[in-house]
Amino acid sequence: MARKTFATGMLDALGYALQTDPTVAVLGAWSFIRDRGLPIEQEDAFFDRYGDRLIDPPTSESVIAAMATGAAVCGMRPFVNFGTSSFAFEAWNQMINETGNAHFMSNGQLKAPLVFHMYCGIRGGGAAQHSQSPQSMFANAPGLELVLPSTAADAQGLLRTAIRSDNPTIFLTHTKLLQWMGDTPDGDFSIPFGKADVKRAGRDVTVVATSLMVRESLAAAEILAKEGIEIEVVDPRTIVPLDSAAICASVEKTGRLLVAEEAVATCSIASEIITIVAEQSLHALKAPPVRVARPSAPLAYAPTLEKAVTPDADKIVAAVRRMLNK
Amino acid sequence: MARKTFATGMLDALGYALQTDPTVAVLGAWSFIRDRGLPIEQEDAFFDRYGDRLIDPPTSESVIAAMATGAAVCGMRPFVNFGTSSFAFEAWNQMINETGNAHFMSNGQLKAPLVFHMYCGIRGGGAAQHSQSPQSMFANAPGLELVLPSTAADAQGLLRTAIRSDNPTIFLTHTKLLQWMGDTPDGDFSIPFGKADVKRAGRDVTVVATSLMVRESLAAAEILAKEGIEIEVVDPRTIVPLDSAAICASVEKTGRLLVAEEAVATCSIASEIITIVAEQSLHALKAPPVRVARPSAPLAYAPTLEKAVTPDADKIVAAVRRMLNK
Amino acid sequence: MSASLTGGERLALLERMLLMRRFEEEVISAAAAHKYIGRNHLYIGHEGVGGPALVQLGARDVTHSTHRNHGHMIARGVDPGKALAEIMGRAGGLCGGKGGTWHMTDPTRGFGSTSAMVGGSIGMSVGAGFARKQQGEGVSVALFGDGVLDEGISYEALNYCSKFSLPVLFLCENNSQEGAHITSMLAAKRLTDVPASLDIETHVVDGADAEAVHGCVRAALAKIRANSRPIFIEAQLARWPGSHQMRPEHTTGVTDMSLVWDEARITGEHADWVRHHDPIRLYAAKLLAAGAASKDELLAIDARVKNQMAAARAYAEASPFPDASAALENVFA
Amino acid sequence: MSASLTGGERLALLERMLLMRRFEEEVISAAAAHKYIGRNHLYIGHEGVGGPALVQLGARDVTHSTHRNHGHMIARGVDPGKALAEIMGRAGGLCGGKGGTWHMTDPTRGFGSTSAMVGGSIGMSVGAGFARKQQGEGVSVALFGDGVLDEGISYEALNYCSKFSLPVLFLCENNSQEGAHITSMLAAKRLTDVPASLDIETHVVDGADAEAVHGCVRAALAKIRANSRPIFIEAQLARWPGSHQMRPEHTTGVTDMSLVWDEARITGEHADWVRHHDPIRLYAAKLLAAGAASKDELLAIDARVKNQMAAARAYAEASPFPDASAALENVFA
Ligand SMILES: Cc1ncc(C[n+]2csc(CCOP(=O)(O)OP(=O)(O)O)c2C)c(N)n1
Ligand SMILES: Cc1ncc(C[n+]2csc(CCOP(=O)(O)OP(=O)(O)O)c2C)c(N)n1
Ligand SMILES: [Mg+2]
Ligand SMILES: [Mg+2]
Repeated sequence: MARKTFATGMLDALGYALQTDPTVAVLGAWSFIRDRGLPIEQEDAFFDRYGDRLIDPPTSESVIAAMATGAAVCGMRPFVNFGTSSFAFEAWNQMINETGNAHFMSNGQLKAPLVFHMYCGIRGGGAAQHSQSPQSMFANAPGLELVLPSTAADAQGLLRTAIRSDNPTIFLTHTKLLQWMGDTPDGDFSIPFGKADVKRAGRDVTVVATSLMVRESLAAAEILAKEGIEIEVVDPRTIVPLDSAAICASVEKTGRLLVAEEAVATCSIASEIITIVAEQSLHALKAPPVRVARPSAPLAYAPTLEKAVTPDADKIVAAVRRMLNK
Repeated sequence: MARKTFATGMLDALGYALQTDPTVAVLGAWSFIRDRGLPIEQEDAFFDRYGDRLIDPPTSESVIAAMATGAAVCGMRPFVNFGTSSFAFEAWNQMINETGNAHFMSNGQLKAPLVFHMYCGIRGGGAAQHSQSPQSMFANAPGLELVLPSTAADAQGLLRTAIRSDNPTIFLTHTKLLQWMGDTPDGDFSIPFGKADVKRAGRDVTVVATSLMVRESLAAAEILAKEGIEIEVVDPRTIVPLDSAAICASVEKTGRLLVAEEAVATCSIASEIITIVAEQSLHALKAPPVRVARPSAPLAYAPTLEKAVTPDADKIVAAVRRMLNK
Repeated sequence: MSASLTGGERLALLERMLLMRRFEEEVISAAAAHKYIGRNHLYIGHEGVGGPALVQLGARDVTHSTHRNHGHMIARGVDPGKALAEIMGRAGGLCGGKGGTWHMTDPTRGFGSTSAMVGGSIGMSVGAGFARKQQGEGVSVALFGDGVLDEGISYEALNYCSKFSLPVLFLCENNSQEGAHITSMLAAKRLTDVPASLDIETHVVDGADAEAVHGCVRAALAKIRANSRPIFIEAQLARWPGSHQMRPEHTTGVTDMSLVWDEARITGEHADWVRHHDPIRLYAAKLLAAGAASKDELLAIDARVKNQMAAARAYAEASPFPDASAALENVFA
Repeated sequence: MSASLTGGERLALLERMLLMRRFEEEVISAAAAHKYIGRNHLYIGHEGVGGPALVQLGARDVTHSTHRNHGHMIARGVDPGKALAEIMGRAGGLCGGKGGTWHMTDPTRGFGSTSAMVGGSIGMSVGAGFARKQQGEGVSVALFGDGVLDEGISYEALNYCSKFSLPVLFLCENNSQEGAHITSMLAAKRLTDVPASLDIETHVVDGADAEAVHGCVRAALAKIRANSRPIFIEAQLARWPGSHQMRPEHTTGVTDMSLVWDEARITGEHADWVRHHDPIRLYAAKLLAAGAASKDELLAIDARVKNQMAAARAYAEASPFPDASAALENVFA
């Protein structure tokens, strides 16, 4: 076991991939490695070691995504870091129409093994354009795996799987998670896609939480536990593929479902999870399911406005209490 | 009452707007007017009359969307026709990050009164890239009104409202609806946003259907009626704003909900509608809600493959029968 | 005449170009017989570009194409039966009927993903160039129309390749030279001004002159292989009068080899195109005039091509539509 | 010296530029005092571009700006108190605290939507040009950095304006000339080769020379108003050593007017920038040398500006944070 930050976990996975696989190359290296709170020696060592495959392209997201796709089809395994996730909107056509479709349209002849990494979420003062969380849009597009890690271990183990996957994978890091410490297994390890992780067991309410909301849900669980309420925190970890069986199993046990997601609620992963439970486990629901998510409004800059709409432990606690009429 | 096609309904609304408002200008006129099954005289007359405000821009979707936004903020009311909806992915950043945010970020100082029109849906042989339906992604983005008309009258009346709206409006036309005939009120008329329309009343199952699926649901209703099953076909018409009250009211009456949407099911409008009903009317649900929608896969070209995944009247009929255990 | 082609190579090139043409004629005929949905962008009139350019590529070279891709596939030696079957949406098609006309690909012939989005594939060519440079062998060829230069990604692609010195040949088939339907709206005085402004070597070549294209591409490929810098070639084409239709009709008639030696019989509305712009007739006439081919040789070539296409058509028609179960396969690897 | 500016105008221009500078100094000081989240891109060193360019605009003229927008706002006469309050996320800010540093706007001063996306606003400038052309009066000014030319939309925007002859001034503040942090990766030999390739008139001007910029922009605006063709101006700037930090520090020290006449006192790590590239010091020194301003006049101007900024800071600090209820207002009109 090693204790490290989420950022270090990701860097370790990327470093391992670069070390063991000469087809791995990084586009957008600087903003993945620098300014992420890593020790400067660690940053420098990384550039020294793999510098020839760490590329910083022009601010041309569209061709970056296209290029990664073309290179992947030709035998490379590009890891693209777009930086802030809204920058990826510039590359939307390439990701949705080209990357996600390439394998299917070719009847499986082509493969696009690449990772599109980006920073999502409400970061504090990011305002409307730098606080986007595009995960629900990505989940709506066929052909793209979608990973939302929440801990250092998950970040490292899932990134290993993402780089090794023969499919294009969207990998979303919430900026506020970068410095979160966690225990990770030693050495190289990986975590399979499509396996939810019960981050805390409980009997009263199933809280399905993604990304940063896992941390908030665990904080909520502590508070609620003092009131005798035990929530079960289920972290799907990957949205595509989604472990709906684990989610339904938990709801079948608790009879109550809350989905905690920081992103905009409308047509979201939260909507999808609630729908799947309604379709498959309606009989188990003792109370209406609940979303703790952002209302559909652009994010404002001022701290008071930002806080007003940011889902957090307090809002989860309040929603759980309401669900249990407490 | 006049009987006309959906395409003519839209053209009449656009013509009225051009005639009565000098700030209206069309970007992408050709593919909105030509090749849409209109009588050639009608097409020509349109160009003769409004030619100076009918613009055909370069194939540069990104700057087209940006330009429309800039022009709208400066007092114009652009109507942009992107053609096939997937072309709009090229303009994603502009639409999501700029157009949808402009009013909010400026604290209401700026307005972007424009319409982004595009053709969506499975058109027959369009394959993966020309059969996209981006409505769920748009619905996930704040600040954009979203219209999905299903009849000639709705197309005309809602387009009038869209052009007059002070907000940016996404207006999605399913290509297969273009030639669908319908009765429309005479003269200028408009239909407010956020008012669902019960296209057929029924007692057994609420079928919420969007766009082309309204037509398919009505066809399904005919078949089911012969079996003594009366479905209620609710057409939300606009997704943003959404008339969730009307949807819940119908479900409270029927106790059963099916959502028919041609688009990919994951994180979709169908998921959202089911979620809203689960949140607000769970007690009324006598059976699990059901989606008749596309599974998450790119669309294939071959007719057999296309048909296999295209939601239609038969699939709605089968799903309703299953819901009622018949 | 190009010194670089042997007599045999010249005949082989003509035969390949004729196969590209007869392939499209079969596409038209299949559409007319309602064998498939029938929406297509045909390559007729472009054979003098794709033919000579693509027959030169090697096994490690990669191409990316667009909606107007049929000819590119045939030029690179893809099986015409499988290509036709794909256009007809059959299980025996190149992509099992999943891709269709717009998304045909054949990685065994160096094809990457084919896009129907204007500007959809030019950026992927950059990635192919990047990969091949890393791997130490092969070049990437971006095939695209003039309309693609309307899209910002083309500019980004050119800039990237120039900045990072990637081995990419940008081959633009500019068919907005003559005719009513113009597919690009560039403010540049010359289309090549755009790549030139990004420090890319550019050439303009007559797209109706197969050997001129051959020579221009040969020199460019040699240079790219030697120094890994991108090169941009604009092949100028008079638009084929039938190329605007999405549901193809053969506006200029089925290609008649006898018009090669019997020019007087060229008549009708589109006589000008046949006389001055049909790259196949022009090339055959050139070979004939130079004594590089006889009438009989030309007719023999044509007979072979027709046989090949008859077999291809038979293969495609015999191929079943794919089973519904395939609709959800190959979403993920 | 520019013949076009009267003595009074020159002093007014200097005062405006100094206000732009002192505004940013206040931003730094507020950040240091943790008055707000403190992520900013400052306009220090660019005053010689935005100042003289924007003071010339009329009421019907429209500008679109980027993440480096503070100076543009002040140059166009936006209230500095409201601008500072916006940066500090206060209810009394230009956008009620909703936009913040990156999305400040003031339509009463001709500002359209301000984007923090590289390439986010240049396309909106095209639309403003389109609107003003339709409306018969006014021009559009696109303000952007060299990095924006990396994005394909810039190319599309230039092409569109050239093709449709829209009245747009593209004013590029190229701060990748000197210094460690380069913000663009263009393969073009000269940045202006790109617009030139799209048949747009281009000019290069020294961005540290306020009057040179004034003259260049004046001539361009006159021409654009007369014939509705776009013009592209590249203002070349040595990057201010502090401009890389997202959480600003005043690397070059608070502006000291005495360095205008007392050059010997310019010392320290960034003396080169202060001596050769600080547009305010350079302009003040020029006016002093030409006898257009005395030391006392310069000090009086500075005193006025400092007073103005003190009042602005007081206003901003006194302004409350917006009420939570505002978070869901103004989503739709
Ligand atoms: C992104 C996008 N926008 C618009 C279209 C519609 N479209 C199809 S073909 C075409 C013209 C393409 O011109 P060019 O690239 O020159 O090819 P050509 O058909 O002339 O060979 C257009 C605009 C598209 N397919 N993709
Ligand atoms: C679409 C997008 N990609 C990347 C970024 C990250 N980014 C912020 S500022 C910047 C550099 C911009 O350079 P330039 O336009 O020259 O402006 P400068 O900061 O030099 O004044 C980048 C890449 C962004 N904001 N938007
Ligand atoms: Mg063309
Ligand atoms: Mg710069």
